[in-house]
Amino acid sequence: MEEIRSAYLDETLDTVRAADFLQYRSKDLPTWCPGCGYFGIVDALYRACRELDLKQENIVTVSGIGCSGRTPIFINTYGFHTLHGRSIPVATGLKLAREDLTVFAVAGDGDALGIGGGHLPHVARKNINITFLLFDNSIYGLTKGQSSSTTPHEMKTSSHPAGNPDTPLNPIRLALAYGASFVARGYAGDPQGLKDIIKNGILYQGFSFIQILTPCVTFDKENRTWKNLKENVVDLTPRMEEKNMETAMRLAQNEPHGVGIFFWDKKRPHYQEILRNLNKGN
Amino acid sequence: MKDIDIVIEICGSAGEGTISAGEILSRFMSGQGFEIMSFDSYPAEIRGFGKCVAHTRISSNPIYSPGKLADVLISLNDNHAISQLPTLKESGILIYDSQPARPHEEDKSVAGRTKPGMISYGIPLNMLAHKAAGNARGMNMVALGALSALFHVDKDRFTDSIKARYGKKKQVVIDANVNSFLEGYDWAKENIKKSDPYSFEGVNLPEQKEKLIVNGNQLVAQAALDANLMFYAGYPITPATKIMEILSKELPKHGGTLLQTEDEIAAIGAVIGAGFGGKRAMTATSGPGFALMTEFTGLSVMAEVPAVIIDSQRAGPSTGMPTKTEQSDFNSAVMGGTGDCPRIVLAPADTKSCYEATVLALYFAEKYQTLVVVLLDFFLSNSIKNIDVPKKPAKKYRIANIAPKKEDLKDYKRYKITKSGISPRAVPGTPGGIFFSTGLEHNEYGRPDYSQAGHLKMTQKRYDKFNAVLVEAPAPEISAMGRGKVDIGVISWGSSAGAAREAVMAAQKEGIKAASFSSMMVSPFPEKALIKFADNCRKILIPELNFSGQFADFATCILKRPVEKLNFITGRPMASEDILQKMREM
Amino acid sequence: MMSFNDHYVIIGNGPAGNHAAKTLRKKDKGARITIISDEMIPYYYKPKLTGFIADEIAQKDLLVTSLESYKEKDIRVRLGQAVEQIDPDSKSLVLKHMETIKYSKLIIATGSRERLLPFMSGYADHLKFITSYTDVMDYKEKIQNAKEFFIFGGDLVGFKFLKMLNSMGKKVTILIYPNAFWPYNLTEDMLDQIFTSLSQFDVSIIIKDDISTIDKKDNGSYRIKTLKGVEKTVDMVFSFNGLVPDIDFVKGSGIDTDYGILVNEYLKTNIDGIYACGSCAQIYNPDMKSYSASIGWPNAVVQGEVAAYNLLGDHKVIESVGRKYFDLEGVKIKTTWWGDINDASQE
Amino acid sequence: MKRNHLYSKEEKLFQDKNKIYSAQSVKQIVYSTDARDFGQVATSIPCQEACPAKTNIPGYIRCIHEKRYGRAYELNRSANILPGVLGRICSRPCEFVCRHGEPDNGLSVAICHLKRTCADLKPVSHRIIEGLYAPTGKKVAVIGAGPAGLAAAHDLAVLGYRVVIFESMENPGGMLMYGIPEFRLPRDLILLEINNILRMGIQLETNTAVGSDISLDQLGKEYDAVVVATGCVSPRKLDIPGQELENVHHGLEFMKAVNEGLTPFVGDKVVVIGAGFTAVDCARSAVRLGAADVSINIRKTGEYMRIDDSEKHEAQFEGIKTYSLIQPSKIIGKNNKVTGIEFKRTGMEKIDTPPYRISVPIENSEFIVPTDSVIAALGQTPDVKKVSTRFSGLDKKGHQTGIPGIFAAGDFVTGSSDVISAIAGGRKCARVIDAYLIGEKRKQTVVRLENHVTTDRPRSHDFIDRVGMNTIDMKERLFKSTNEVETGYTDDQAHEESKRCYLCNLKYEIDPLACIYCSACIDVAPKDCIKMIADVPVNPDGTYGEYRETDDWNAVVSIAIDHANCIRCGQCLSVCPMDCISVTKTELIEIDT
Repeated sequence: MEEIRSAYLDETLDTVRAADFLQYRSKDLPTWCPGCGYFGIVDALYRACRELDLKQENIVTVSGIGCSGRTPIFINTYGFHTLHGRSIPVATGLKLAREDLTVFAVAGDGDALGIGGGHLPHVARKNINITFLLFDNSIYGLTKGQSSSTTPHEMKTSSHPAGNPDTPLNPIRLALAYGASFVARGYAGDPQGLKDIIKNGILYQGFSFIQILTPCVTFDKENRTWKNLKENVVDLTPRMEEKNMETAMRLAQNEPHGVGIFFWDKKRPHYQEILRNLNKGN
Repeated sequence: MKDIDIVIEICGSAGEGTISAGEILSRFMSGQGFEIMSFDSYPAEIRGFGKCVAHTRISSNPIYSPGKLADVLISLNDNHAISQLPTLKESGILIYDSQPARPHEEDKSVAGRTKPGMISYGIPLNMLAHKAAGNARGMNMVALGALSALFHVDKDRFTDSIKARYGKKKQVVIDANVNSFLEGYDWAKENIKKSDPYSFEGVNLPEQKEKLIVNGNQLVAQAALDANLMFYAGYPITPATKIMEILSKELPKHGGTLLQTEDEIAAIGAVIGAGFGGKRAMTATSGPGFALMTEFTGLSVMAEVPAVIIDSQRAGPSTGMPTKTEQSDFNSAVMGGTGDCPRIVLAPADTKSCYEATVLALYFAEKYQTLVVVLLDFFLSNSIKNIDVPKKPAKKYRIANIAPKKEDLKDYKRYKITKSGISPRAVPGTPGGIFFSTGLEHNEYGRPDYSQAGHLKMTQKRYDKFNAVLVEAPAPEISAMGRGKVDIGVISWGSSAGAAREAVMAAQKEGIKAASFSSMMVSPFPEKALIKFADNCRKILIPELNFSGQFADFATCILKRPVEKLNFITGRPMASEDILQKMREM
Repeated sequence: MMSFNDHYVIIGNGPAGNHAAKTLRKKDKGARITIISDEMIPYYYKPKLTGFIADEIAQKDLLVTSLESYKEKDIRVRLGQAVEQIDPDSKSLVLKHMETIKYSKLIIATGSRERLLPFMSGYADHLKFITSYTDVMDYKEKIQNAKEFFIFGGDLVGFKFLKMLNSMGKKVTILIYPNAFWPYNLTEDMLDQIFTSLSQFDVSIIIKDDISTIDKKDNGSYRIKTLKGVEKTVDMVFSFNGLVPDIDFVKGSGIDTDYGILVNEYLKTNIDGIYACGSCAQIYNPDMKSYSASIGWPNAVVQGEVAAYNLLGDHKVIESVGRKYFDLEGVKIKTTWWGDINDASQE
Repeated sequence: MKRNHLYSKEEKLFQDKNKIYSAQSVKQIVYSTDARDFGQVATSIPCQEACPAKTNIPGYIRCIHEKRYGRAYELNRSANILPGVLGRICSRPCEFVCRHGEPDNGLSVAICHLKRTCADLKPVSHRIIEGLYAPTGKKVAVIGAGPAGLAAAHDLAVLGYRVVIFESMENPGGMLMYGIPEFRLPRDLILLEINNILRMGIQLETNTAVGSDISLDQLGKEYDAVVVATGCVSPRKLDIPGQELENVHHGLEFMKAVNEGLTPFVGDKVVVIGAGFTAVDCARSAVRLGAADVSINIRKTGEYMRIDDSEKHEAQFEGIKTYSLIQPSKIIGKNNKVTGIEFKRTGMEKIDTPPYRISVPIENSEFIVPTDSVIAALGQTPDVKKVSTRFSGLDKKGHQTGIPGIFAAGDFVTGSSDVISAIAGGRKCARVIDAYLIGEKRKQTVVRLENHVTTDRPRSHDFIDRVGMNTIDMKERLFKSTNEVETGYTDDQAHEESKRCYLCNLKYEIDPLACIYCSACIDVAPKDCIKMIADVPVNPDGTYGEYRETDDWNAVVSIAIDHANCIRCGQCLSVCPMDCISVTKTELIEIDT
């Protein structure tokens, strides 16, 4: 008979160690609710850093307020936990002052598209060379379940018990419209796939906008749950071969749960390069 | 027939149902006719390692403060309960989980840390919860069950109130909670040998009145609706969020509109817009949000557009301690912002006066066409009290805009100088009332005017409103002074007033000649009354929940004499015990 | 002698435990000393409990020492905390609430608990005992409210209790159970003596009979039937059939136990660093070449001190303040009466 | 997800053939001989591990739960051929290690009572299944029809041998028949289960003592192999003055007499000496013979008695006293009748070799106890000489006697032990003989792994209290001394008790390759059963050591389920967002090589 073996813990442990990403974790156990999708996100982040072999001390993770704001605490890099919605400007300043650093800006949907929404267009059109991770659980977690900018229309929340009157933003379309030149969507339940996306985002010299679908296991029991995500998330990579705006926009429009890199304008220079080019002349 | 006055604290990790257990307990006790006051403290984290404490004082007599030390501590989580032990009385009772999922290292268990003299009852909370519902979620109910068994609380009535609490939820949820409660009750009856004196049996209670069990936030929302609020804009922030959540449900029913904006800046902007349109509008926030709004507050005063901001204070500065109570926004509320910026500030002293304060705020704002700030704090916002149902405000308070008369409209001066400082105000849509408002200094017509005389005149006009306000402002609460001078006068404001009042009563029992003074009206302040009171006191004591004594300094300027400060920034509400102690020392 | 990293743990907060602790502190100023007791009040006079039930004695008068005196001596008392397990290999204790405590040396002085004879197992649930303050707190109110009592067995404590009930004007029935009597197994004539001595009280006495059934009725009272067909309905049923060492938690730890915890004449168990004293110990007596247990306050006091001295390296042999030996199922018991409080009242 | 993702298990499988398979991916059944799997089974299923016969306990309890009593009986019989008997008198090593009996988990599952239940309640339509091998044409003689002999005979018959059993007594069963009192083990039951064995064409020669009636050498010539399973029959003697007196009985002989329906004299006061089952049986029998004051006297302390609590309790309940730390030094008599016995007191002492704690007499500590009879139940030793004088050095493991073709099993090899060990020994011996005669192994033990998905039981079952055994009261016990005291479970009781089994044969595993470390499982764990681990050491023998736990996020290599603490409640399964927890059913089974 064909020799099939069951999984042996010691061997799987070796496989995990071989991946060698633990060095990118901090010492402190994350305080997110058990089952939170954010665990999947940081898992991908660790692995991406490892596979690109980034030096921890050359990375800075900047965050705002909210559950996502805690991310820097759990990553073994320089971290900056700033004000609500203000992670992008801080990251921008930092990156412009220290081009040699790899800078992550992380924010939740409330942080980035709500209070901080005003910053998004500008960082996008300037094409600041930072990697922006949007932890999108479509709800306010830290203030206990109010509607956020990506909460579906008519979904009942503690701030809209009768149903959310607002139409949710489509972050991908938004980013495309703002002129972001790297626009992707990942899924917290797919650390492998997400890792590849983040890697590309880091490699790209410019503003990379990565929306990450993730559940809030504590305050969203009906919409973006693990169950729903598992059923609906689809990998669009095959349909995204040629990265042009039209396909991107169409997919962004039609595939709310599609993951992959929607748009990637590799030729576009980032802010510092533009400055340099402009200054060449005179 | 006996009295009871007991403080019960439930301590656990956020998400373990600590808070809801406290709520259920106090609702039930109130239903039984007890006076209750409860106060929760919880962390910013939703789950994980945040410490939660549900603190409830239950008494057969009137109470004005939550009480400092606990008679009973229920531990749903040893780590947190250990840090809570110091607030348990020397002879206090500990109820703990005797069969947790994981064993404790030395001195890591709350039971092990109890001081001699304390009584500890071990209940297998975790195990029983699992037994009742297959998971640990019911631990809080198991604990309540055990509590009821130990203190002779009526089992059936309690289960009824649990059912009532979860009435709208699925049957499984109700069953899970009820079963957990019963598991705890029966187990304790079966296995615990009671060795403490507390019992709710045969306590004599005042005759039953219809009671409202509310916290400050709920009352603010209720008052706003009763006082004709038509528009609300806000942004979630602890501890004010609840106000928005309630209004979001209720306001539409009253034909009003609620807008959740992307931030506080937009919120106050929208409020001013609505005010300009002649609708009663308000927003609620806390220190950080209030700071964001500061620029707009100036506009409200300057352009004389009604705006009401509820500022529920929390420990600051900056993000500070979002879930800790403090009275440290006094300065920024009364004086913050740019320029000479007179605004009305009200600070309710207890839960029930949150209602009055809100009604007055909307009334003052509309009538005096200016900014009104109501200073709540985390404690007032969240502490639950059972109060008599407040009576609805009279028409006078619901419709207060002084509209221009016919002759006014002939040559309409939106900012007409008057004795009271109030100019008749036309709302958009009023024929002939068209005017121009601006944040720039302006003349009576509202046109920009940078002349010295103009600025002086208009500034004076804005300050003149104060005199009129003071006339109809609520009078300060002053305890009976008796004949002759008293040794210690305790002057307090906001949520500290209740504790001060209890402290003074206790002091009098001890033979200390003392009296108390507190005023809801903070700006403008009833200075004459204050001075009259102070003249009758040999020493003045001013307790408040901030580090620098913001109000004490403010009062000193009025009194022009030294005062004793008593300041705490423990994040906990003022305790009468501490004030009394200080009075003894004085 | 100073040893700052030593941790002496004493299980039991009675006369033996406290005198052990006191002595240890006298001799060793530096060590950590912890007393663990499953009772919730400090060191108290057990014999006075009956008086406490009758409200002749106030709670504070029960206490032998104040909490302060522990503080002064820098002794940590863990009250209301029961030990569940001893692990001599890792020198640690596991408490009932699942906390682990490390010790460097251990003294077991847990005393005794009610003696439940196997043939009672049928109706054990319905029997009440008076062996601790906790019991008393639990029953006090019930006892004061109850009218009719049934006492089963009857020993010295039992008689104290009976007299107390009698003075409280309760109706009492006692079934004297000779084989279960304690500390003596009664002989015929002793039985008669007791009978007469009891008849001065207003109690109904049953002798030479046995319980057949006890049923709990819905109204909370109990119906008792005896073999000879006597029937009684009472509010509470108490069992006083003597005491046995309270040592269940020691079983399986590797410490030798038989009737009590087996210790040599120096009160040391078979495991170094672990000692036992008081009525939970069964002490080897070189002269008698056999083990004997002991009861009574003064015995406990002496043994507590001796155990402490020996724990610190001494070789004191105990001379118990014995009055009488008697045999209980093959175990010699040395006793001084419970009455002899005065021996200890110089506390 | 609509399309099979790069992280879906199946795909992992195809991606990389030589990668490890997750148990979850094992769709077909897997037979493993890997030491780690054997180790896992050993640590995971303590009851089965503790059983000398390696009975599949969770398996048959599950069958009982499904009310398939017949199947349950077969599962038992495949490991021990006398389920009904063992269900009454087994020494229950399994129950001492049952996970349900661990602190805070309640009481152990009543495994033995349940075993009895399958015998009691199996349907009339139940058929015994024997996987018979083709006849080998070879003959084997078995000496002794006790548990070991019967077990060996049975297995040999199954393996296709012609088997003849020689039994010196009048009835088969050995100790079962003559050592154990009828009130604990009904005779018809023994005979029934023995006949089930004999039915396979096994020839039984009773009243035939090898050594006297027929010689071992002769058997050696006539048969291809011989099994010596004569057990332990020669009583261990008191070796003290006065033992020859009348009314000094030896435990086994005493029981034999009682079991043959005789009434040996015990008198009013009886002193039993010994600390084992036999001692208790003697004492309880003495009570039934009308003794008023019966005492069991032991050298060590109570906790060293080799009996379980229920026995202890029954004895106490029947009024039997226990005196410890004494040893008899002299039996005193008047005109050849016992009048009393002299004891020495003893003390406990430590030695460095097993049993580590021994009792030693204390000099001049003698004292005298008056008594009418003395029963010395000190156990027995094998009587090697009686069978043959040529035995040279027993090889206990290999069951070799030193004489080619002659093997040995049971107490004869191990010395007086318990029935289940004897049966296990007999079966092992049969395998050895088979290999010896055929020249190769025909069977091998492997671990059977099968994907299982569910937990098979709700959490609420963990809180059911152990169902007590029904017994008859004192009057009935004394009314007819052979009345069986324990009356067995009813159908409902059995069903209720069967719910309590944790089903430790189900293995729960987290696949760290798919896990995102979100700790949802740890959050719902009822015990300290799911751990953040840095490493798992592998022992020299290939099994796993204890997990090395860590609280450092950057040291956590995996979140892993601790099989030794897992009570199989399935909470983790229901919350895992990544579906990376698998359930695998693990069984020890015998397959043909």
